Amino acid sequence: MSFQATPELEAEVNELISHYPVKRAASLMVLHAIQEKFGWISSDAVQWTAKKLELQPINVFEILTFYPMLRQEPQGKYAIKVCRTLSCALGGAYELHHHFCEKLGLDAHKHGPQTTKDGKFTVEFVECLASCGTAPVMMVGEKFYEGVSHKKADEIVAGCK
Amino acid sequence: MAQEYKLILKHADEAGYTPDIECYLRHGGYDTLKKAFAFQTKTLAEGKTQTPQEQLRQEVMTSGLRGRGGAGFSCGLKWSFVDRKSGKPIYLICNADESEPGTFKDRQIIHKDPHQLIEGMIISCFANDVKLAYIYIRGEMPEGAKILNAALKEARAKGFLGKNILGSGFDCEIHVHRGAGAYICGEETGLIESLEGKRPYPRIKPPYFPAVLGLWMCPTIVNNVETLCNVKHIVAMGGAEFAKLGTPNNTGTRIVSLSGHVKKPGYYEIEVGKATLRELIEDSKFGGGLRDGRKLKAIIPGGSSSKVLKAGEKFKLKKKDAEGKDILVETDMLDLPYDFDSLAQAGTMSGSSAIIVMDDSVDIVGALANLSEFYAHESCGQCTPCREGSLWMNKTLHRLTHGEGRAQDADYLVKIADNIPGGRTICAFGEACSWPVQSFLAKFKDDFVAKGKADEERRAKETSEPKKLEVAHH
Amino acid sequence: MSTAATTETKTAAPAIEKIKVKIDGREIEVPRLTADWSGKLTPMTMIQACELAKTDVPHYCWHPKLPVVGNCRMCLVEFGTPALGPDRKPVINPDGTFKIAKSPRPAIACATPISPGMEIYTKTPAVKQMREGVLESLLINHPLDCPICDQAGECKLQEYSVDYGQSASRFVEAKVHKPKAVDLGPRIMLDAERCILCTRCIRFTRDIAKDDALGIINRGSYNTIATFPGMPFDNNYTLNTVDVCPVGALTSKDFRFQMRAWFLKETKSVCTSCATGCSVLFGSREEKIYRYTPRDNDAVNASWMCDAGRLNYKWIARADRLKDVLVRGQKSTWTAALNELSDKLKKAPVGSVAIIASARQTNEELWLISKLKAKLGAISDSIARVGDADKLLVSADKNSNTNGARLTGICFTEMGVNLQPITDGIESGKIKTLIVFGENIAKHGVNKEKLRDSETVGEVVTEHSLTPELLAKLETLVVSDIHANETTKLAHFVLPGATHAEKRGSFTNGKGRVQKFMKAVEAPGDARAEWEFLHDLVHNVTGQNGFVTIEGLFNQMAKEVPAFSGLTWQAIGDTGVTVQI
Amino acid sequence: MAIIVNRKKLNFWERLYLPVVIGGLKVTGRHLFRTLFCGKAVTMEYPEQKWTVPTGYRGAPYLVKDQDGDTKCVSCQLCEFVCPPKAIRITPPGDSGQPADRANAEKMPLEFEINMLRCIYCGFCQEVCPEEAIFLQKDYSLTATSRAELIYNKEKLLSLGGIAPGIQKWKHKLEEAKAQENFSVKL
Repeated sequence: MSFQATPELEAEVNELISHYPVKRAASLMVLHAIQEKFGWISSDAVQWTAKKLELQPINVFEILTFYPMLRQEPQGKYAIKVCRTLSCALGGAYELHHHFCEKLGLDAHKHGPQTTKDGKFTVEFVECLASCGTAPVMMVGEKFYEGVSHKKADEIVAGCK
Repeated sequence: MAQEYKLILKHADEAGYTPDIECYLRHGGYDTLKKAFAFQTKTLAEGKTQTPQEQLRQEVMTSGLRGRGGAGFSCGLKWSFVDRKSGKPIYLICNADESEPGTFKDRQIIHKDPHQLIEGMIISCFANDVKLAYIYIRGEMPEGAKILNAALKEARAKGFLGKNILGSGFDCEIHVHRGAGAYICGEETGLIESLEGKRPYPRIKPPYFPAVLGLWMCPTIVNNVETLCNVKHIVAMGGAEFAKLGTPNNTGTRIVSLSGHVKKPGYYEIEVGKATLRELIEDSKFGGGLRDGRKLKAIIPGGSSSKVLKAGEKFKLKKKDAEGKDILVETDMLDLPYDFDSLAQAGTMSGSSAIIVMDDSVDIVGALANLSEFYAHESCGQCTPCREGSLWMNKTLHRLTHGEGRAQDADYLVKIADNIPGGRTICAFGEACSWPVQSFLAKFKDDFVAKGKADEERRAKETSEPKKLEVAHH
Repeated sequence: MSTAATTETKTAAPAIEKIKVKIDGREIEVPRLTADWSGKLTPMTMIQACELAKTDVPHYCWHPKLPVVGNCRMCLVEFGTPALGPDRKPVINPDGTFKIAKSPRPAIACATPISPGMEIYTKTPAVKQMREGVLESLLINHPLDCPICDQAGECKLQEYSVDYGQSASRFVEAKVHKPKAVDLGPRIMLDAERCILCTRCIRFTRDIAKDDALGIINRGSYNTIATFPGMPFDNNYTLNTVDVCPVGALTSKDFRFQMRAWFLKETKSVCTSCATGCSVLFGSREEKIYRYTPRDNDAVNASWMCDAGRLNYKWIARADRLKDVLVRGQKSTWTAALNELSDKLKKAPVGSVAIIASARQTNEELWLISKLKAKLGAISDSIARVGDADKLLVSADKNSNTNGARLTGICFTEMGVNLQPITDGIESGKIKTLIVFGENIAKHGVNKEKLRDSETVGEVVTEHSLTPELLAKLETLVVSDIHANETTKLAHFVLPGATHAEKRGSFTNGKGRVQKFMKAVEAPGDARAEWEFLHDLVHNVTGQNGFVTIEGLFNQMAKEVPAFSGLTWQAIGDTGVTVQI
Repeated sequence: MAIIVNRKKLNFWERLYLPVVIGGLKVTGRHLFRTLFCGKAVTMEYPEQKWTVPTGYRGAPYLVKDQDGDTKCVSCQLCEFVCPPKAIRITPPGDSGQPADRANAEKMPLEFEINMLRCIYCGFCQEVCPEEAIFLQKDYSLTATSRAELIYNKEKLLSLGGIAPGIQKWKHKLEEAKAQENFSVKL
């Protein structure tokens, strides 16, 4: 299915482009906008973006593949990101990640984002989320959770409807 | 006795303080901007005239403010390098890509007091004739980006941003640009490339110094969030007054991010150099000491890339004696004053002022393996030594932590790490990824050798070769 | 030397200041500014200064014709600059030299500009160690599959490993594996594991070919060169990326697994696919050409050539090459055929002979034909070929020596004006003998209409005006060609010629650049270089004795043709000389 | 510059030669005696009897296969390059030519010929081979009724060469790559 930009997205992208004297600069923000609407960035979306910014698709593809936050595949409704870097690791991030994987039936040793079979959750063990003082920390979508105990983790999962 | 000294976070943590503009205005917000606009051209003794902009820049120079991002470079000097004769527009970028593991100070400012940053930015823009500025915020802070966008909207509505700000005739616009999860975007030229919509590959210097050939090949200033907030306070209190805070050459205050094995992890704003590491970790006003029954093993004093300090290490610190002569005083690592210069003398750095404390429960090999995985994941892959070396170190450490180590791996790791830093790479990431390995191995070599030996002995019993383990990234 | 043949056009460029630098203790004076990849004057870099000093600085990502990125880190050198005293002036040693402050950090020679008094050290232990380190890093994830890699033998990884590398690898981990044998486009194959990510290919296609088709995807050690999925890399310059690739990551499908590079004999030559005349190297082994590669020539093609021209060599070895001298369909010998032909021509009345030469013949051959023409009072012309041009190298004129044909007087500024008179002459019976070189007039006709080039841009047949029936009216039809065709079938005399790969000679390109080319392979059978038999023919018919060597022939031509005056075969050199056209 | 080698001056007995000749005849006599009376022959009835070839003997070079029965040669042509009498002739596969019969090694010779009349059994081909695909084996008496028959082609060389187990580096590489499939780049 080819990518269809909604009028709202089109308007948002036009607004973003107006922030920069050079169109290309908007590419990262445009990709964010697309991901926000669709959850991921398809090949067609890349081509749409490139056309919009007067670029070659490879220019957009280059940055899409660079940034781990940008998704090339659909992800679960709830994207759980658990921080794994040192301070959180000292605070029990590995155990927390393990806990999530176990709870959601995923492989804790597998790398990269994993989505549950029902497509509800995507769990990813990510690098520093910059809140090391309240380790371990995690995000669900855009929501941030600090000092996550296993109990709190269970509540968070339960809260995802 | 060391005290918290709240300058930037003065109001942020007060009960009832909200990030909206009304609250900010109630606390004297944007008064400093008005003060900056009120500067008049003045004639100096030699008959030269000094524009308000030049005076503002002079104040920042006088204040001795050093960049809070990590390198600790003088902000006034950085501004003085800007090519103002090129005729090209000058850009200012606020580096809010706070990605150094252990650091979470900018998050507090952005979430709790965004207008302070915006005011600091507008003043800095005014001082440098910048008409267009960006806040590059890391992608993992979507809330921060929303708060900033809302704050910018409010500021615009109140006439602090946009055309002819407060009737001064000065136009300025600020936009928020979001990253998407790349540590390398914290490097200023990498950030510029990312903002231009390219892969964030740091640029070669020479010739691409941001002050001359920065964003879209125009002169560009890149400053950290905390640095730009400080500009506001410098203008408010005067550069000379600001310079009285802290210690000579280490002026002002710093927000220290304290994490790891302390009772009270968190952020604490102190006058630079007015507290020692011991105070920060043990004092009840700060970290409150280690968990009960635990002993200190190591401290990473300035964000994950700074060199580790081992408990009990002693350093020769240069001090002035009663007669003002330089003398060397033997100082325990915990008694190092937390400032730029003392830590530099101890062979490490205060970096982004993030202290990670590790007690004796920590497996030091595992801790380094954790860090090396971060660096292997974050290397942009532009320069050969860092691209290949960061992953190589990670693979070796992965082996060591998964029972496939060798006794020789300790030396092996140092040799790999030695191939990366020291100007062999375009940006400082090469140093950042090899310093932890070099310092951990220099200070905890025995732990690594013991681990490797144990693995060797176990395998000898099983008579098997070391397995090749795959390491991969998210 | 005389006036007509000018070398480079000398404009009064402002004199560039010279500065002194020391390279490994040897002082050398170099210009402060030099042309960068785009031709703009920029401060000279260390690597350029080292090149002038003949000091080898190994490098992967740096290429003189591409923008500088400084990512391979192979060219790291140590350096020092004159130390400045408190007065910001250089400190002078007691012996009058500058006191040098050695930089604590190394610098990449490819991007660091030189400054007066700078000292560059390329042989220190630290530099040696850095090179070893970079090479080791490049090799840890390299597949080390030299035995199957087409680049083996001309691979910079191999060369520098021998020159600067360590003998053993310390790497015991598993390598990073990336896609192999990736079909990047119709002519290019990628092996991502061999790639060292120097980005030369990306810069070439973005900045030179202006087709931003390649990029790097993923991150860190997993970085991979790629096109956007589903978008083939197929511009007309893709094969240049194979040339600039210092390793075997990008390989040419045409050359893939055909022959090992070390077997190839390299012959300096010129591409004949259009009037640009790119300088090329033929790679041949045992009378078979395996590839063309561009040869550096800043006056013509810089370091590049188009894919169409590069792959346009297979006709040389085609099976239908003419191998025998034929007289009225019967196999003959050169001596017999030339004697008979000479006798005929000697007796031919003035005005009864017409010559259609090819603007793909060499200057020397065209000049010999012009001598015949003068003696016989013949009418002559040549046939124009046109195709599409681009902005980089491809010319619309598909004849390799249009200017040669003009300068030697075979045709006029507007090529083809004499074709109608020739047709009319045959029709009326005035012209009894037609000599044709390398043009299939029976098929294409000799219309004034420009001929769309059939070999490079597809077969386009113009309207016939020289039908086989008309040609049958001729008393004598002499045809010299390379392949058998409709015209050779009608000819009374078929003289098998040689391709440019099988002889020496020179062409004058569209901009008046006279370039010589060398012989790479032997002509098949009895086929002979045209200049050789033309020389005999001219001797027999006119009595003039020229030169039996190509050098002598060229030098004689230079004396007689005003445009070439002052030139000698020797003086043209490998890159040619521009003449007034 | 000429070098003058001074010959040893022979004494009378040496100049006679007889003692040496007699010494030689003694050996002959001894062997004759042993052959006739002790049944210990120093010669053998070739070709009915065959000599036991010692290890390390350099006979004719043949191509070998690996333990999976796959061709080891990848057509790198180093042996062709190094061969002093130019006895080896390899036809590379070309892009659309024959793919290798084992995974991951993209290349295998289309044709591989050794002219056994030219071969001097020097062993350079074996030494230079990066794939351990060609070995000098024990055949020393190659006979044929025409010259053409002594130009051995790939098929013949492989059938004569047999199996030589080895590290199988291409297979190993493929296995290593497969283990990383989860993380390999997406194109």
